[in-house]
This record gives sequence, C-alpha cells and structure tokens, in this order.
Amino acid sequence: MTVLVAISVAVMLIAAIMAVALRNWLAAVAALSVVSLALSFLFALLRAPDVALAEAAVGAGLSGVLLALTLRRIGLWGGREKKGEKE
Amino acid sequence: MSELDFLFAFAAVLIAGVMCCGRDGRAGWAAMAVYGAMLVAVMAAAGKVAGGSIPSALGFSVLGHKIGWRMDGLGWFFSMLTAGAAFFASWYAAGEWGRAQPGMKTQHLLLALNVAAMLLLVNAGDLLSLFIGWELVSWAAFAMMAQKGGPAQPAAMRYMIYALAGAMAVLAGIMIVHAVTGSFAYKDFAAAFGAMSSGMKWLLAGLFAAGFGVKMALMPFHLWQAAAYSETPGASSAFLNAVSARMGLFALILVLVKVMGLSALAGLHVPLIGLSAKGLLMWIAAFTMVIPTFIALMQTDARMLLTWHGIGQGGYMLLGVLVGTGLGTAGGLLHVFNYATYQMALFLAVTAVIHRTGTSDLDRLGGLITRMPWTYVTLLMGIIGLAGLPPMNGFVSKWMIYRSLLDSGSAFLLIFAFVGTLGTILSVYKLIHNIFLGRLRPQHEGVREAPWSMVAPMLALGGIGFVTGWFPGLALNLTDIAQAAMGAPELPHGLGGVATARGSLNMIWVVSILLVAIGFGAIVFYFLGNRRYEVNQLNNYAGGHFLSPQVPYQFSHEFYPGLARVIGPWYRGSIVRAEQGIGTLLDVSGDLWRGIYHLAWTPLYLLAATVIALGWAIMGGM
Amino acid sequence: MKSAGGYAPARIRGHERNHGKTVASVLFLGGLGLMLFELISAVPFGSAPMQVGQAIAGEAFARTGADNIVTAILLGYRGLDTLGEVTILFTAAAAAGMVLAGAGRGEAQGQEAGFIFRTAAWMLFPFLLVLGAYIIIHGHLTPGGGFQGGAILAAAFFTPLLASPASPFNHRVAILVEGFAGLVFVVIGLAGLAKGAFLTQLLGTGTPGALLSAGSLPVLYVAIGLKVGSELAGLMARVFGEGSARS
Amino acid sequence: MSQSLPAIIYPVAIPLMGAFLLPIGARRMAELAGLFGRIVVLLSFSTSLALAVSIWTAGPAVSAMGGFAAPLGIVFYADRLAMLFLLALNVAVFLFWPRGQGAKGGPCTLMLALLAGGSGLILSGDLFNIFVFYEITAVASYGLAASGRTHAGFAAALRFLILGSVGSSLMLIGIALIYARTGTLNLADLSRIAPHALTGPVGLAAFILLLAGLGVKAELVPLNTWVPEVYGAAPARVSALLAGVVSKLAMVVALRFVVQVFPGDGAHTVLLVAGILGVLAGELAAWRAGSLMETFSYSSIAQLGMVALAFSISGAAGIAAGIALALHHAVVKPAFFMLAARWRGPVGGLAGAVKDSPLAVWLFVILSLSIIGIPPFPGFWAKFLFLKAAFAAPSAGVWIAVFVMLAGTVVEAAYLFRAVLVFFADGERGGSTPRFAFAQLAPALGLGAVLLAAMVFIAPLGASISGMADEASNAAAMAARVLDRGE
Amino acid sequence: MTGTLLYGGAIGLVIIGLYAIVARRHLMRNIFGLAVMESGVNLLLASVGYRPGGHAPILVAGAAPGPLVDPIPQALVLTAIVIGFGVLALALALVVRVRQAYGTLDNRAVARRLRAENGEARS
Repeated sequence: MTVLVAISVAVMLIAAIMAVALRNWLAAVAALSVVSLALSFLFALLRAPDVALAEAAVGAGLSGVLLALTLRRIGLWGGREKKGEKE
Repeated sequence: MSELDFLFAFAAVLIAGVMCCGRDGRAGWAAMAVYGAMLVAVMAAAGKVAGGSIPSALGFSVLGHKIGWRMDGLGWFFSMLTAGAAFFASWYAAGEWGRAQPGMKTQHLLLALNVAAMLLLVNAGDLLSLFIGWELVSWAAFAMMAQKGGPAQPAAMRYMIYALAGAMAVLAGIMIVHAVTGSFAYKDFAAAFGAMSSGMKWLLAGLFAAGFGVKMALMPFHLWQAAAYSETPGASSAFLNAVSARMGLFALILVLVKVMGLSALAGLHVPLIGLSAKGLLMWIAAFTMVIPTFIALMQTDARMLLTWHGIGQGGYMLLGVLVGTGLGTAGGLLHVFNYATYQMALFLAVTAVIHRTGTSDLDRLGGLITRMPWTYVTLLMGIIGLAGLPPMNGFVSKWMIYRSLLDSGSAFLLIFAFVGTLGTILSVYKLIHNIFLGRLRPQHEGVREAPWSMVAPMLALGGIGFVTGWFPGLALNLTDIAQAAMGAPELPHGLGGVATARGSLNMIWVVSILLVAIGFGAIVFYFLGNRRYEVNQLNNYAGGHFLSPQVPYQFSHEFYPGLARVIGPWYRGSIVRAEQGIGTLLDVSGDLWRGIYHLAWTPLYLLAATVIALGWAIMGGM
Repeated sequence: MKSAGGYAPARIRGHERNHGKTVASVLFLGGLGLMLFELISAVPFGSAPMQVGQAIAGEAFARTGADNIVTAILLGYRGLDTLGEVTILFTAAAAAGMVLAGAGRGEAQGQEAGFIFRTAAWMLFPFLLVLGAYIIIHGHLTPGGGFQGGAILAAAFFTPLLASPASPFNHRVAILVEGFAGLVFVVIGLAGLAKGAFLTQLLGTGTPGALLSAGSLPVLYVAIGLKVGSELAGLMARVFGEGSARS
Repeated sequence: MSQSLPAIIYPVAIPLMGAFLLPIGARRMAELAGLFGRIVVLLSFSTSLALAVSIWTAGPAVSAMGGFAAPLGIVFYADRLAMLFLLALNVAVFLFWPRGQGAKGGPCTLMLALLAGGSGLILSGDLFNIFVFYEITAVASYGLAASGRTHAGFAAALRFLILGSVGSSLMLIGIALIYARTGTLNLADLSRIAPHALTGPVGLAAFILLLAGLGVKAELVPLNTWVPEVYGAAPARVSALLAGVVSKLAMVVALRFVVQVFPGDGAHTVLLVAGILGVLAGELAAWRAGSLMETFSYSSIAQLGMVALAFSISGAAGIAAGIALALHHAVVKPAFFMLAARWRGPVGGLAGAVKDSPLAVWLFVILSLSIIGIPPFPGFWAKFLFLKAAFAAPSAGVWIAVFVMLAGTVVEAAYLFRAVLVFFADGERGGSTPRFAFAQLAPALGLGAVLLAAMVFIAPLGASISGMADEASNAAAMAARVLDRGE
Repeated sequence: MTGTLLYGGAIGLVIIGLYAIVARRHLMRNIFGLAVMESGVNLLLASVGYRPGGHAPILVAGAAPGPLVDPIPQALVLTAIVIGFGVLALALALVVRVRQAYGTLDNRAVARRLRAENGEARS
C-alpha cells in the first residue's frame, strides 16, 4: 500500500513540476492530465472510488480536452513559450 | 416655548425666508430686522438667565442618549455676540455693498446658516449636542469661505482639513468621557474628572484643547485662519472675524474652565519642567499673542493684517480667562466683546475701501483721508481699540488683563502681553498710514466717500466701542452673567470701571479728562491761532528740495525696514514647513499604496501576507 | 540608446529584476509549505475524529436505503451542497457562454480530425452513452453517479463534433435539457417541503440494494447527470468555437 | 426561543429556478429575460420579507435540510442580522438590474445566480455549504465583471478569477484543517467543540486561511488588488452591487466565524490588523486617485476596513457598530458608483458640473457628508457606535484603530471635498460636463432618499440594530437553537 | 509513513501550483497552476478522511464489509473537483477573449493595457 502511494505521489509531483516548467504547451497539458490520473489512482488507494472516478472523468478527461481546445483556440497548439519576452 | 425656542424659531424662519425669496432687494433689510429682533430677544432674556438656565423644547434621544439644548449665562453671552455681529453684518450687506455683490442670496443664506449653527453650539446642553453644534459651525463656516471660488477654495480646503482634524480630536475626547462616565452630561464629566488618572486627564485636556484650539487658531494650528478669513466676501468676513473664531474660545471655556475646572488643570504637572497644564496653555496663549501680531506687521494686504491680528487678540482673551481671578476672567470676556466691536468696524472699513478703490493692497493705497473721512474716523476708532488705548473699550479689557497678570504674579506673561501690544500699535499705525495718510494716488482722485448704508453701521460699531470705553460698567454687566455661569469669582465693578485694593480704573474720569484736553487743544488750534493758509500738498519744501508731482511721496512699501532687519531672521516659518511636511508625507504614502494596486501581478502579496499571518499564528499566537 | 554608465540595457535588467521576484516567491512558498505541513500533521494521518462520519455511516442505509453512502451524503445529508455545486457549474457555463458569444472562430479551426478517429467516433458514441447512463442510474449502488456519468455523457455528445467540426451542435436542445434538469432538481427539493424540509427524500426507501431503492435519490442523480452532460457538452462546443456561429 | 421554518429555503430556491429557466426563454425573447428576471427578484424579495417579518416576531428560524438533524445534515439558520442583509441583497439586485445593451440573457442569469448564492451564503449554517455558496457568488461576480464585454472587462475578470480561486483554495485548506481537528462541519456544533479543539495555533491558522478566502470578496487589504481594476472595467451597476452589498455578505460570514467558531482574541487581532491596513490603504490610495471611479474603489476598501475594525471588537457593541457601518456603506457607496459611472475621466475635467447637473452634485455633497460622518447624517451615528464600542474595551490595538479611523475620516473628507470644490468651480472654457439622464440617476436618488429617511428614523433604526447585534453575538444561544431541537 | 507521503504530496502540489501562479507571468501558466493547486487541495481533503484498514463506504446489500473510511470528505472532494472544473472552464473562456482582445497573455502587458483603458492616469 505504502509503496503504491509512494510511486503515484512521486509520479504526480514530477508531472506537476513538468506541467509548470515545460515550455511546450501541449506537453504541459498532457502533464496536467497525468497529474489527474495519478491523483485518481491515489484516491482509489484511499478507498474513495467515487472520487477516483470523478477525478478521472472530470480532471483527466474533460479538463484535459478543454485545455487542449483552448490552446488551439488561442493558437498556442504547436507553440512553445519563449523565454522572457511576451509572445 | 422659552426664549431659546424663540431664538431657534427666528433662525429657522430666517433660513427659510432667505431660501425662498432671497433674491429681491428688500431681503437684506428683512434679514437685518430679524437679526435685530433676535438681539432684542436675547437681551430680554438677560434677567432669566442670570440665575439658572433657560430650557429648550428642542431635544431628542438617539441610541439611548438624550440630546438637549438649554441657554446658560455663557451661552447667553455668546448668543448675544452672534446676534449682534450678524445684525451689523446684515445691516452692512443690506445696503449698496450688497447690491454690488454677485450672488448675494447665497451670502445671506450662509450667514443665516452660520448664525443658526452657532446658536446650536453655544446653547448645547451636553457634550454630544456640543459636538453636533461644533460640526455644523465648522461646515457652515467652510461653505461661507468657499463661496467666492478662485483663491478662496484652497484656503477653505486647508481650513476644512484643520477643522475636521480638530473635530475628530473632540469626538475622540467626548467618546472617552462617555466610556469613563457612561453619559454625556457636563456635570457627570465634571464629577468624574477629578478622580481620573493623570494620564487620562492629560489625554482629555490635550484632545479638547487641540480640538477647540484649531477653531481659535491657537499657535500650532493658526496657519489656516488668515487666508481663509480674508478670502471670504466682505460682510461675511467681518462676521467670521468677529465671532466665528470665538466659538473655539467658548468651547475651551466651557470644557476646560467650567467643566474640568482651572484648579484641576493647575494640579496637572508636566513631568520634567514644573509647568502645570494651565501654565502650558497660558504660554501657548502668550505665544499666540505675540508671534501672529508680528507676522501681521509684515503683511502688505489690509485684510491679511487684520486677520493675523484676530489670531493675536484670541491669545489675550484666553490668557485673561485662564488667569482665573475675577478680574482676569472679566477682562478676558470683556475683551471678547470689545474685540468683536472694533474688529468688525475695522473690517467693514477696509471693505468700504475695497468697495471704492477695488484693492486692499497697502502698497497701492494712500491719502484717502481727503476722500473718505468717515471711513477714516471709523478706522481710527477701530485701531485705537485694537491697540488698547483710551478712550476706546479695548483699553479697559487689556488693562484688566494686565492687572490680573500682575496680581497673579506671572511677570513674564505680562512682558509678553506688553510686547504683543507694542507689535499691535506698530502694525495698526502702518494700516492707517498706508491707507489714509500720505499722498493720494492719482487713480484715486475720483474716489467718493462710501455710501451711508455702509458708513452708518461702521460708525455705530465705533460708537459702541467708544461708549463702552467711556462707561465700561455697561459691558461689564454683560460679562457678569457669563462669569457667573462659568463659576468664576464675582468682580465688583461700578459704571466707570473697577476698584481694587491695589489700584482702580475709572474710565469716566479718564475719558472725560481726555475729551476736555482734546476740546481745549481744539479751541487753541481752531479759534485762537486759526491763521492758516491752505496750500496744495505738493506746494512744499522738504528735505532740501521742492516736491514734484512726478515723485510718488507715499512711503508705504517696507514700512518698518529697521525692525524687519532685526526680527527678519526669526521668520523661519518652521510651522509652515511642518505643515508642508505632513502634506508630502501624505502624498508619498498615498503613491506607495496606490502603487501596490498598479502592480502587474499581485498574488505574490497575497501569498506573502498569508505566510506572515500563518507564521504569526504559529509562533506568536500560542 | 546610450547605456547609462554601468546600467545593462533595459531588456536584460527587466529580466534580471524578475529573478528577485522568483527568489521571493520561492522563499515564501517554502515557508508556506513547511507551515501547512506542520499544521496538517498536527492531526496524525488516519486518526481524525470521525463522529459525524461514523454516525452517518451507521444510519445512512436505514434512512435513505442507498448502498453507496457517499451518494447518500451527496444527495441526502448534504443535498444542498450538490445543488450549490450544480449551480456553480451552471453559472460558470452561462458566464463562459456569455463571454464567448460572438468571439469569432479562432485561428486553427478548419482541419479535419484523423481518419481513424473520424470513423471510430461514431462507433464510440453508443458505448459512451451506455456507460454514462449506467453510471448515472447505478449512482446509489455502485461508485459513480450524476457528475461522473454526466461527464461521460458530455464526452459522448462531444466526440462526434470533434470528429467532424462542420457538423452543427444543437445548442438549443442542450440548453433546454440543462434548464429543465435543473428545474426538476429544485422542484423535487421543494416537493420535499411537504414532508418536512427542503430536499427530504420522497418515495420512501424502496427495497434497499435493489435498482429502484433509495426513493428520490436516483431521480435526483439522473437530473444531475443530464444537466452536467448537456452543460459540459455545450461548454466544450462553445470553447471549440463551433457554437459562436449561432448562439 | 426559535422556530423551525422550512420556508427558509425560498430565498435561495426561487432565484435558482429563475436562473435555470431564464436561458431557455432568453434565446427567443431577449428583452423578456430582463422582465422575467425582475419578476423573479420581486418574488424572492416578497418571500424574504415574509420570512423577515416572521423572524422579527417569533425569533431566529432553523431548518434542517432533508430532514437530517443538525450535526449530520446541513442546517439553515436565519436571525435578524441575516434577514437584514438578505433584504438588502434583494433590494440591491432589483435596483441594479442590468439595463440597456447589457440586459441580454447572460448577465440576467448571472444576477439571479448571484442572488441565490448570496442568499445561501447568509442563511447557511454549515461550513462547507458556506464555501459552496461563496463559490457561486464568486463565479457569478467573475461573470458579471466581464458582462461589460469590453476588453478591460475580460482582463479584469480573469485576474479577479485567478486571485479569487487562490483565495478559495486557501479557504478549502482551512476547512480541511478544521474538519481534521473537529470532525464536524456544522457551525453550531463547531462552536461547542471549538473551545477545546480549535484554540491553539491550528485553530488560528485555520481562521487565517478562511479569512484569506473570504477576504478576496470582503476587500481586505492584501487580497483586494482586484478592486480598482474590476470596478473600473465592470458596468457601473455591477460595481455598485459588488461593492455595496456582496462584499458585506462576505464580511458578515467572517463575523459568523469569529463569533461562533473563533471567539478567542487571536482572531480579533487578525481582523484588527486587516482593518487597520484596509483603512490606511483605502484612504491613502484614494487621496492620490485620478478618476472618481478609482477614488470610490479605494474608498470602498477603506470603508470595509472600518467594518472589519468594528467586527474586531469582541462583544455586541462591536457587532452593532459593524452592522451600522456596513448598512450605511451599502446605501451610500452604490449611489457614489452610479454618479461616478457618468462622471468618468480625471476629476479636473468636471469643473462647473453644478451648472450641468445640480441634482447630482447636491446628492454627491449629501452622500459625502454622510460618509464622512457629519452629525445629522446617519454616517455619524455609525461612527459614533464604533467609537463607543472601541472605547468600551480599550486595548493598545484599539487605540491605533481609533486613530487610524479618525485620521482616515479626515483624509476622506479632504479628497471628497476636493472633488466638490471642483464641481462648484466655474468651468473656464464653458466646457459642458456629462449630464444625467433620469434613468441613470434614479437608483442614486432612491438611495439618497433612503439615507435621508434613515436620518429621520435614526432612533428606531439604532434600537433594532443593537437588538440584532445582541442576538448575533450570543454563540451559545445560537448553538442551543440549532442543536437542541429535540427532533 | 503513508500519511507523510500523502500530506507531503498534497502540500507539494499546492506549492507547485502556487509557484506557477505567483512567479510566472503567462496567464495560461497561471491557470495551469490553479488547476494543480486545486488538485493538491482535493488530495489533502480526501486524505484527511482516510482510516487505515477501512473499507470503501459502499455497502454490499445493506451490510458494511468492515470498518468504513470517513465518507464525508469524499463527498466534499467530489463537490470541490466539479467546482474546480467549473472555474477552470470560465477561466479558459476569459483567456480566449483576452487573447483576442490584447493579442498577448503576458500579465504585465495585459495589466498596462487594462489600466490604460480604465483611464487611470498615472498621476
């Protein structure tokens, strides 16, 4: 139990850092979905199936899609965040 | 319906009347009539108020606090002053001067509002109604000052900031009293004051003295008065000068002298130097006497000179009252009455000069004695009163103040009083010389005497000054009522003046001898040696050469060069710099806070604040 | 631009000032993290007092007849939270709709989805629909419920739009379903007033454990499911840019 | 004595139903949306009034949702304080209903959602439920901030949303802490458990986190950096509503937490510091503000700082002062905003406004006199109550608070009358200042009339406010009413 | 041990999310931070209710399989997740409009343009 928790927390934190740090927008959105998935797995470990299902469906599924759609809508789909100055 | 209710009714009717039909010509005279009626009503109430106080129907209770109005001796005295000053101001404004003014209706309205507010203030029944009256007076005066627009607005704004700061100090004081005694009545405050800790006493005395001192322009808070009062239109400015500043004195007397009691103040000692609270206040009054008077000396505008003197004279009144003996208190209160008469006369005379010549700049006037003799006579009587010389009433009150200082053994204060009078004499001579004496300016050739509607009230005021100077007993009867209400010791006095063990003053003799001497001189001058040969002012030989019309022989600029060199360096204006310092501090901190709201991205401050608060909670809040 | 004395050109300086802010934020964040950790571990993991939770777990089945206690709480004990939450979703969708109305179709809009996805989308639709419906209907028995099922329904309605962006998304129906589902929820709540207080459970508890148990709870969950489904589908269509043409 | 009143849910349910139905109607008949919305608000107002009357007569009402008794289920608790602000919210929403081009479907739905959320916020007696209703109010106000559909509106709404969401997340952490320590979410239950569970640093930290969440809407100092942006960019009616009433709701909820769950002096000190900083920030920034709208944004920060100061004084007197200040501000500030909406741009450009719109200028003067606290006006009595409460329990912090409050009043008078003098100055080149159409001035005049009415009926108003405060300050009685219902 | 891991993970997420909001200037990055922070808070709230050795709060035909985990935090977290999603949706809609309006999503530029439009003179 503890081992599983440790692994998923590690995955979650690394994905979170990547979501914040990655300059490629799509990769960042993917990292966010990974955070949600790891979180959903953690909820399952915490004996909260309802919450795990909700987190998977809403967190990983819909918000991932929504973020991707927004990226496309504002034209950052393929783009990367430039260092320092505004893009 | 007691007399006080009549007074309030008159004031209300007047406001309504001016509001509805203030425009047509007769409104001025109607207002004057009402003020006259008010004055008569107040005088009639003299008998009833001598002993106790006149209750009033006006009163309500809010949030469990009863607020009421009543008229006691002190309130009666100041109500009489207000009604009298308003009477003469409206008389002056009703005539030709008023018709020449733009927007006279607003001036009448504001005068009526000011009178109503002052009646509410001076007849306040408890601390809360005192504060309500105080705020109304401040705001009515602000409206009166700001009505002319232009340069008057910054001066009025400066006044409003000072007045509101003072009002907040008074409000804090009142609420502390309520917290300690549980009620706003004067007697509860007086009873509880003795038992308070000295720290609390100092706090309350400080708050009330500062709050009321602002209106009276006591030393550190005096910067606003001169500009604010001189920018107000003529008649209203005369009213403000005569009475409005004295509201501060009324409140000081009421709270510090009558409620707290001078003995309690004398008991409070400043820790290091041996000065008591009363002593400290007296020294503030002393400085307020001297420094503004010498600032007045340097003024080049007649109205500014007079208003600076107004601040100085306030020092005399407070000093007299603070001495505490029967003579001193009577001198102080009498000075309030006398000051109102000659200051108003002076201001109306200067307004008449402005009305005719269009300017009050002392450097561009001169020789008007030939054109405006009656205004000259009023100004002469006024400055004799202001300087405190017989035969005018100013001399009586100043003599009594000097006498009481001498009797109470405070020699240094006496010296300050003399220096103050010296400064006054120098500056009033400058006033009358630069306006009336010397050579008439070419552009003022066509100037005529001010119309009778303006000269009459001026002469009436001068006459009052002269009569009460000749028979001071008349005025002293008025101040006795106020003195009794204040709880100050009784002053035995006759019609002519005061008779005390170490020297008495009988003005009847003094003035009579003076008149006889003048009469004798006049006879010698006019009838015996009357061989005079009238010649043009310039057909003369002076200082080694003939006078020529091109040279303007009017030496009014830099009137006291020698004196200016001696006391010039003292004018560092340290208080002005202190005031500007506060202003810049306000601006800089305002920009700092506004800067926070102009940052590009602010969640960092949210985070910082939360972390600091959490840190405090975990560490400190154990 | 003459670089004044030792000053670096603005752009670099502007960049370097950014570091000051980063250091400050890292410091504050470290402080916050430590403090939060210390605060939350004041109650050792797993030993939080549970009296209300224990009481509900004990009596939930008897009073509501629902096997899934979380659903019993969500719709029974804390029904108002769920109503509030649905309102938040509705308000957010309405606000997003208002914001995006007439916002133009955005840059990269036109290209078609991949071939595989285009063909598979239509096959996927029925399965998603069945899965979503199942989760909603069995909300009170098995894990899942209105929100989870609604999300899946939204995905079901949205995938065909992704597959062929040109096909119109019927906003009018979505808003109709959304409005009426919300109304059903509130009306059932108000009907409960007759039996005591708002959102009291109607229609008794049925045979506990069976499909039609737990009285009005499943009905509420169906209403939520439909509402969430239509709302999210509409929202995603609008963000996708398709809805802007006709809203 | 308290009564069980299931009808207490109507102020929340009716606007909700209206909000759900409105989009359906709005697609076809756009202008009907506004009318339908107003009818729903009137309906909700009348039920709230009926509720208020019954509560005024029969005492606070309690209603357990779903029939589940207090500690388990969610409880609605309404006393006179809650009813007062509920009625104020209803009136404000009706008065500031979007007009003109803004009255399409979107803003009306958001207004109804705001009304439902605000009502729930005030009535709910459960910690997480308050969080949910707070979120509804927040999301509705983000949407309304953007309802002006201007570029500035969208940007301001987005920045407001991010700041608000950070606050909400911190609040949720606070709720997690409280639940971890006490195991219950019902305010009444918490007030009984708090003395021995939440008095330590964890309790105080939880309060600070809760206050961080509430502070965003209640415009407390570090959290209100959104105020000038949003009030400047949003339509004037939205700004008036947000500044006038919605910020007060958040402050009253903070008061509920302080009274019921965190009665210790730690929480009071936090409110005190937030209040002092609020007054300082508000007054000084307003002193240097450019346009009128910006001045009033900062002035609303200052006024809410004063309300926080009042609530930081423990005991009924402090609460009474807080209610009086909040109520007075809720009447005066929206009127100011409506005036500022017409007088855009730097104040200097408004010289001679008294000739173009004398009614608006005199209304401005009366409102200024009241907000400064000049005796005959109700504003003075609000400050009077505050000073009475402050000096009743003087501590070092309270002295500083009083000094800052009084100094703040002087600064406030200065910048308000600086503008008044500009209005009365004679415009030099005869430039005309914007005139007021009656429809724009109507809400402001209405509020001015309410102010003058309050001036006349100050005695009964004062008595009822202090009664309200006594009832709202008695945590034990509230807990007894909610928990010991005997069902 | 699991406790420190979970709490550490949750607070770690909150810190990473806050970092993205506080220290980054791109609005999209801030919204990512927001989503991460809300996930962290949800994990914290859910892990408060865990009971070692407890079973999921789903009864099998009316009978509890054993000591149950605290069901209330789960209900709260479920609500919080959906709230988070709602706010995220509104944020993204606003981002689209801000991007179209100002052509940039950099906070400093947006703030400057915003103040200019609000007419606040930099007095």
